[in-house]
Amino acid sequence: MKISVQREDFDLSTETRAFTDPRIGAIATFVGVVRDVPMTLEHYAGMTEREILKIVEEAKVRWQVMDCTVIHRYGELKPADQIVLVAVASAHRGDAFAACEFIMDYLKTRAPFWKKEHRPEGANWVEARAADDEAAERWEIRDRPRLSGR
Amino acid sequence: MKISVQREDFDLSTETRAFTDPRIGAIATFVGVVRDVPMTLEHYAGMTEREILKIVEEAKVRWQVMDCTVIHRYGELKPADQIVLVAVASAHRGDAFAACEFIMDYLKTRAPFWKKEHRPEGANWVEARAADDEAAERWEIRDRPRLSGR
Amino acid sequence: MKVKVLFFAGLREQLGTSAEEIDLPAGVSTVAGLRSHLQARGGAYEKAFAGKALVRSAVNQDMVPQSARIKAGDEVAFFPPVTGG
Amino acid sequence: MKVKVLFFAGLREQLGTSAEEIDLPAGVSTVAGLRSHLQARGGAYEKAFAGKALVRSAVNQDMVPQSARIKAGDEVAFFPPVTGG
Repeated sequence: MKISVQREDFDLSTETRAFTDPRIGAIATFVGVVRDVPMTLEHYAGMTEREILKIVEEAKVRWQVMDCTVIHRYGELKPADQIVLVAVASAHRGDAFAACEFIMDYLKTRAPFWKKEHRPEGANWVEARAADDEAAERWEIRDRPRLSGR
Repeated sequence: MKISVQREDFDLSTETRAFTDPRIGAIATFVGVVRDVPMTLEHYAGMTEREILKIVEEAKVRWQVMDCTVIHRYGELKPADQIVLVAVASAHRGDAFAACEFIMDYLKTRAPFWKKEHRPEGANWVEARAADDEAAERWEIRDRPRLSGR
Repeated sequence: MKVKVLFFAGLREQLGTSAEEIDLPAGVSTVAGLRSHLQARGGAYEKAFAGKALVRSAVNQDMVPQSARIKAGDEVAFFPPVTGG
Repeated sequence: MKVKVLFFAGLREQLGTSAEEIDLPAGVSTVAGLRSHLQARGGAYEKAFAGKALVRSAVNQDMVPQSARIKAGDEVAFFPPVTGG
């Protein structure tokens, strides 16, 4: 398992090639990419790694995860730059896909990163999206009885 | 969009780096890997490409897919070899994940490939798994009214 | 009428052939009919086509049900349930 | 008691500071208490902590609710809702 918060770019193949457990049959990955606006990514050094570790540990409780790599960049990023990588290796594809999507959803809502967009008309901190909270919350719903009142 | 049925191995990063649409914000990928048993993958040349194309076109109707690559190998494969790659690029992660998983599920049940495992005690054709049919069928259910009797 | 018939994977091995040109007797106009025609050859063919569930078919590279019609020049394929991915 | 207080992103910019050591008056023992203490400074602090929903907090690098207790030596962080990934 590898968790890294770094300025440097990463290479997807290099990361997945590091998964060497012979029981691995499925590797699901996600890469987030900067769209049209240059940005600065600030983070809370120390807490970021802790929070990502907690999310990964939670995924390992729920699904069969044989190996996992999460890389999140910070600093100055320009359009088409890679921002984040989540790669999950498992015996079966269902576990790999679910754990990968779960980790991404929680990264979005729990890992202490903040994006500042640099547009021609000025710089602005990106506002949190309600859709991201909902994406994370659906994982709770699956495990809890619907009648619990939440 | 790229669909390839080939003997040769592939490189994940090389494939995702070919996604250059500036609107892309999310890339979900899946790589299937040979576990512990060497195998031979037979396929129905011609039909394979057609069938994969149909599956990809179906995914593009359902989700926002900005680019997509599917590579499926055939021939002799040994443990830890890559078998299949599905990579989907979209503006948002929800679309990228869903389309990628959808394509994989249908590849498993519709693309004309057959695995023959070479074990010490002899060679055997792998039998189709009911779980794979179920994985593909759940995509139907989502789009159809529950009361339709199917 | 003549059709091209293909066999794949376990079915190909059981029959010992991957492709043949078949001149069908009048009255055979569906995949199911072609199947019965092949089965009537007996031996490996009889065995291979006995279990209905285990043979899938395609006409001109499109997956079809047994009831699908076939016409002269068609490429008809028989194979076990697929196991790729 | 002394605590280390950190500010991030928009909050850091609004306050013009990223970290300070604060000696808390007796009676301040929760994150909410620390918030009120900061808010009482007026000016940028008053403004920054006015909207309850827009400030999140962590104690010793664990996300916590406003009711969380703090003790001497703690690292308390305030920041807007996160937007990484």
